[in-house]
Amino acid sequence: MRILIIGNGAAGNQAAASIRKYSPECEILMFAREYYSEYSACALPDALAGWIPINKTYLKTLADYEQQKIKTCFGQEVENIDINNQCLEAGDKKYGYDCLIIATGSRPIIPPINGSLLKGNFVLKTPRDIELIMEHKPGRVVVVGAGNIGVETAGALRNRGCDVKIVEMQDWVMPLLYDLKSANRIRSLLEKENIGVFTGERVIEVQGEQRVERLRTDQQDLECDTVIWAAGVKPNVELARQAGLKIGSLGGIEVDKYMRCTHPGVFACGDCVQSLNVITGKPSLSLLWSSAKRQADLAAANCMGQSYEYEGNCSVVIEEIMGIPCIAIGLNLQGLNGYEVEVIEQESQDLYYRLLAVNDRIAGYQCIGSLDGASSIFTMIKKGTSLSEARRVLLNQGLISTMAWYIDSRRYF
Amino acid sequence: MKRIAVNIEICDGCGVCQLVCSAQKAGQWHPSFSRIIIKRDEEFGLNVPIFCMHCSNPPCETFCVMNLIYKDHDSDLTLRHEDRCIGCRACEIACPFSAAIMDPISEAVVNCDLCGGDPQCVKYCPAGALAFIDISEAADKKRRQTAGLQILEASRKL
Amino acid sequence: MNDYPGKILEVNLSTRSISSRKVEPELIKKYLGGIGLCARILYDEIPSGADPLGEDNVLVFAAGTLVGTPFPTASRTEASAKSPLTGQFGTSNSGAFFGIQLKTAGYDALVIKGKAAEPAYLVINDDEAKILNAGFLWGKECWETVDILEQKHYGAEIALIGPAGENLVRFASIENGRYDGWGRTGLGAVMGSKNLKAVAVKGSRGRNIYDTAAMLEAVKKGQQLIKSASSYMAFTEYGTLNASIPYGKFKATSAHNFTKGTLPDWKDIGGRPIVDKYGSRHVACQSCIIACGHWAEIKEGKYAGLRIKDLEITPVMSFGATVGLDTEAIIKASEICQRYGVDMVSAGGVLGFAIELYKKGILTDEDVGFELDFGDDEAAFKLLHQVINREGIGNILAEGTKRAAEQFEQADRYAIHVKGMEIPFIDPRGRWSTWTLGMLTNIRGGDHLRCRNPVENLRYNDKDEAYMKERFGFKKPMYDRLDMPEELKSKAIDLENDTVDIPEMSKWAEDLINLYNAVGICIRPPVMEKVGPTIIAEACRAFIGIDINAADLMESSERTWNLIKLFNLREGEAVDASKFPRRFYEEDIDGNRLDEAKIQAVLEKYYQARGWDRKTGRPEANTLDRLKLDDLDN
Amino acid sequence: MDKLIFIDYHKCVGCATCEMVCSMVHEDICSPALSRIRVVRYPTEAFNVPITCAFCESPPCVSVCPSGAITKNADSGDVAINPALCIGCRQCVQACPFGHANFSLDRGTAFKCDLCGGSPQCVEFCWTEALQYVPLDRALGGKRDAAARNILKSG
Repeated sequence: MRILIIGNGAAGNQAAASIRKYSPECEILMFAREYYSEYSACALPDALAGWIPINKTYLKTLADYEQQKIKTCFGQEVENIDINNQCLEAGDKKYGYDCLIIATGSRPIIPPINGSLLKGNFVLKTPRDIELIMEHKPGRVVVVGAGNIGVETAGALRNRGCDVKIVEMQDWVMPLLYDLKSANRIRSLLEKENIGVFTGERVIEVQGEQRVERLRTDQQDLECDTVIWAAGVKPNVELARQAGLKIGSLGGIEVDKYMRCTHPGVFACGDCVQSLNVITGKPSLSLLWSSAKRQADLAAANCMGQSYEYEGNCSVVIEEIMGIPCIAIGLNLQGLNGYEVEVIEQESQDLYYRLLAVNDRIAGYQCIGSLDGASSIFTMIKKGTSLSEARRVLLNQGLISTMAWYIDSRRYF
Repeated sequence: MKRIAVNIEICDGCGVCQLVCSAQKAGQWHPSFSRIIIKRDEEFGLNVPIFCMHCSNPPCETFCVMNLIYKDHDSDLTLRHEDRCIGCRACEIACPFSAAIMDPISEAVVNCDLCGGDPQCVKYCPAGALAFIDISEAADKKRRQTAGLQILEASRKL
Repeated sequence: MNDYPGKILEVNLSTRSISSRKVEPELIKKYLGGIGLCARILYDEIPSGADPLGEDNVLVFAAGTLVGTPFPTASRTEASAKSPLTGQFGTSNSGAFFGIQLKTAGYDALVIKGKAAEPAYLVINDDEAKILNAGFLWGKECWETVDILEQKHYGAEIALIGPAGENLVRFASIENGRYDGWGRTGLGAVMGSKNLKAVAVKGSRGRNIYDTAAMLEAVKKGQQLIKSASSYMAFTEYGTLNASIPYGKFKATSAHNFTKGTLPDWKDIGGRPIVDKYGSRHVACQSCIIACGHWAEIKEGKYAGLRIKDLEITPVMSFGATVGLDTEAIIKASEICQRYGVDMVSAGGVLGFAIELYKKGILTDEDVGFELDFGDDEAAFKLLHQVINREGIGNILAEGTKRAAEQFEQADRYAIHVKGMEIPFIDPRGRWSTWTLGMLTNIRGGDHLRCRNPVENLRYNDKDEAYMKERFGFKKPMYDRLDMPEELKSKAIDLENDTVDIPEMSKWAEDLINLYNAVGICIRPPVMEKVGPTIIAEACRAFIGIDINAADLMESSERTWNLIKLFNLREGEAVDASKFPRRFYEEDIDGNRLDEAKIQAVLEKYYQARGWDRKTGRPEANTLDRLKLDDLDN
Repeated sequence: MDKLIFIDYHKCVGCATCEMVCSMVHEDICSPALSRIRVVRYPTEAFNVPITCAFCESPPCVSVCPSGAITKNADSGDVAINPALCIGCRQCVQACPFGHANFSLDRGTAFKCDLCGGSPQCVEFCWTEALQYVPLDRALGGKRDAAARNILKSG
């Protein structure tokens, strides 16, 4: 059996490792545009901050691929997939396959505005980006986008001693993860760290002669020498589209619950697909490391003959700002738009949490100040536990004694 | 395959296991350094020691952004390359039992490794609530000593 | 995918070394498993002339081929060693759950060699095997030992010896858990001589099935066959006790050490009423669909509170007829035998022998120290305990009737044994049949379990056909259904005259039972009647995936039988050893005695059927050739 | 559930044919440890207790399962394990009050009775009628009959 994997990210590598669990022998070929071995995108902010050396962000060496018996075709762009004849073309060669796993990932969005190509514009996607940023010697930085990457990048550069500002188009920081109240807590934490936070401002252009000098928003001009774009990412679906595979409404490759594309023998996983949300059951883009790995596991299992269904994605994002842990799990009010949401919240000096429930089912959780009980809540959200079921267990001595993992969540119910 | 089993009826929550574990693993006598955690439910006066279940398909492995959690082929334990940990704590949240804990000294997240086959918490548990036994044996015992026995006793009364 | 055959675990107690080796598939094809494996291992590994109670003796436990499957009654494990009682091939077969644990731990056989320096016991847990100190168990009775070991080694099945085995009583048994055992030929003494108190086995794996659908089919077929047997209902209800009624009627029981034919109250003590009175539940061995075991409870009287799994014909007759005890005392006697680990048949035989000696004045009050009489339970138990502990006269009786008889003048004629092993409850003077000839030709001595006409009809005791033939007594459909090669069937059974040729049927029956003992199924009559080599071959093919047919199986079984015969000859079996005690030729029961010359004629024909030389007792060269037994070192 | 595996403990003789058949049907292997139905033997009581899934109304295994791998189908009443979701934490094994939920070390997933898709083979091969796959009212009816006969006998 011959399996081709396009992409060398979390999904591609996890798929390869997972296939090895089923079959130590089958042939695995991995194609990637870049010449890197696998790295951890999530560790990049830590490297940018200087907490860990850049080389620690690499998860594998080329020897590791060999040891796992994965043939690598790195630095080679796949030009075309011929799904009808089960083969792909790369570098003037054709490669036939029994199964194809597309894990092409995503790329950061840089809006087509004036000045976005000037020297001093950066993204944070690969270890190389860190080197480029550090070579540029940033002093005054504006981070565009206050998503989790934006916030982490801002914190990392602040740690390097830079003067950092964040510009966010929406009305509060991390708008896809937190609601206003919890976001405000995070905002004040950022501000305590001397990071300027400007929300509800749209970037109009980047100004400068040779290099970035200023960033103009619809409200003000921000003097800076560096702009880091963290305004979201976009699935890489061009190859799939060209091959005739269906692309979904959100711009990701459409897959069924077995991670199969719209053509037999072709699977896709990771940032490039759109998958169902575990809570709403609606299509969504889950651009998370854990989702990519889970999807890759299933794609691998299913291409090895299992029929394992994907349960759906569920977001969980943890940040530590000024030493304070912040966590958002599942959906926030914006994500639950259209549903009647029950909110359970509590606020104190050091702690704020809110639990969102829809139709009795726990759907979202945000907490600033502590991670206690978060894992129980995360488990319940993924599992689809209802508030009443959680209470039933917590109120029954016999049940709770064998289901100790509920105990940490007691305070929420 | 041997694992730690808890008899919840017996555990009185004294925390000796935590002290022993922290001393063994972190060189400090402090419950918060322990890889075994006692969850206390005050409502019912329950004390439930929790530790890594060494799941076969561990969610922490999926969540680890550094791919440093692995299943050891021989022992079937869930182990870590602790030196590579960046302390993001994703595994802590992924673990339903929150059995992964942040070691405050190395700043790496760690889990129980059964002390290489001789778990010290079991050795020093004063109440005898912890046992290190074969998992299939534990299941057999339970079948015999709870379910089956109840039926047997009911039938005796007939 | 198949992982059959499994491994042989070899434990040397002298060197404390434990090793395992894969069984060669060829060996399984040739000898199947169970007794076949035992025979080959014993033949190869016991040096000629070895002392049965010495370091050189080898004790083998081998689970049958089909053990570990749901094939009906596939539960049985053969245990073999050179017998301290007969000096020849000692072997015994037991069911319950030991075999399945051994099989699921990955072993087809367990071989125990050498002698431990101190009391030891063996623990096997899948791949892990350990020799542990048994000092704390030595001297303890079996039930207590089982309790302790079950606590220590949860879920394990335990083969163990009681004080009788420790004291090297020559008819000590190996107990299989609390209530079952490898009773005959004194294997318990072999274990005792090795200082091995117990073997605890626990397996957690299983055996892959070569063809699951075919296996399920074979299991279903096997179940239906057994259920359709004419004796099935009677057996699920009353177990082996069914035999007590006809044999009582034929005056063919061992009453008062074979002096009476039957006791006046045999109907009350020996019959099926005992089940109605004391039996409360049925208990089955692994995969059994008969469940002949009965759980007995005595609610009042001297032995009130006694609860035991038993009520089998062997102890009932052994103690009820030979010693003349009443029902409750029989149950008590079974308990003593189980707790202290002695063979019930031999124990009953030895007690009966001693009581008769006492009554004849050969044993005196001085020898014994108390009065003995048939039917006196307290005296009998006192004596039994003396035997177990080798105290006083018990020390002589613990050697078995044959050896004990040598110690007293004129005692020989009261010692009821064949080749040194005490005869069970059937008196051939009362009923001569394939079954009773089997006691003579048996490779382990005076025993009824290695030969029995698969279609024996207990309604008839036709003396006109005596010696060479017995009554068939069934209609043609039974004849047609009988799973036997046509040629042999017409040779062995004469439908016109309604007779069975005893020597021919003997050979077939011995081979058939030997096959059961090799594949690990039970010899209860409903199985014997219906489960022939054809269905067994079907099950073997589905389970193991080897190409084997009914004829191959029977040949393999015959090969084992011949190999055991060769073993016995090597260990000095006399040519004329196949003879009944003198009493059977010289004393009448109900006007019957045996005619030695006629029996010799039957034996002559049996030897012909076997392809053995009557003069030397040896299998003839062409027999060995045909059976491919030419690879033995000799 | 319209039908259930009804167990008459007094009829069970402990032959464990059901265990063997179950592991054979589901795993192509004869191993009591891999059987869904298990027989607990009390040899000193001559009492045998076959234990299989009770298909509880609110199953503890479903509550305890942290990955949502065990679900109860509200319509059919079936309680099933989805191996794709099972993380192999063995919480269900600990939570099941009957010790029914079982765990395969080889596969690393839990497993339980699936009624063989509607024709349970343990029942098929049980010769004592200790196991019966019957509608609830029939099982209870049989029990009532037996009780009535007892009263009749003693009366």
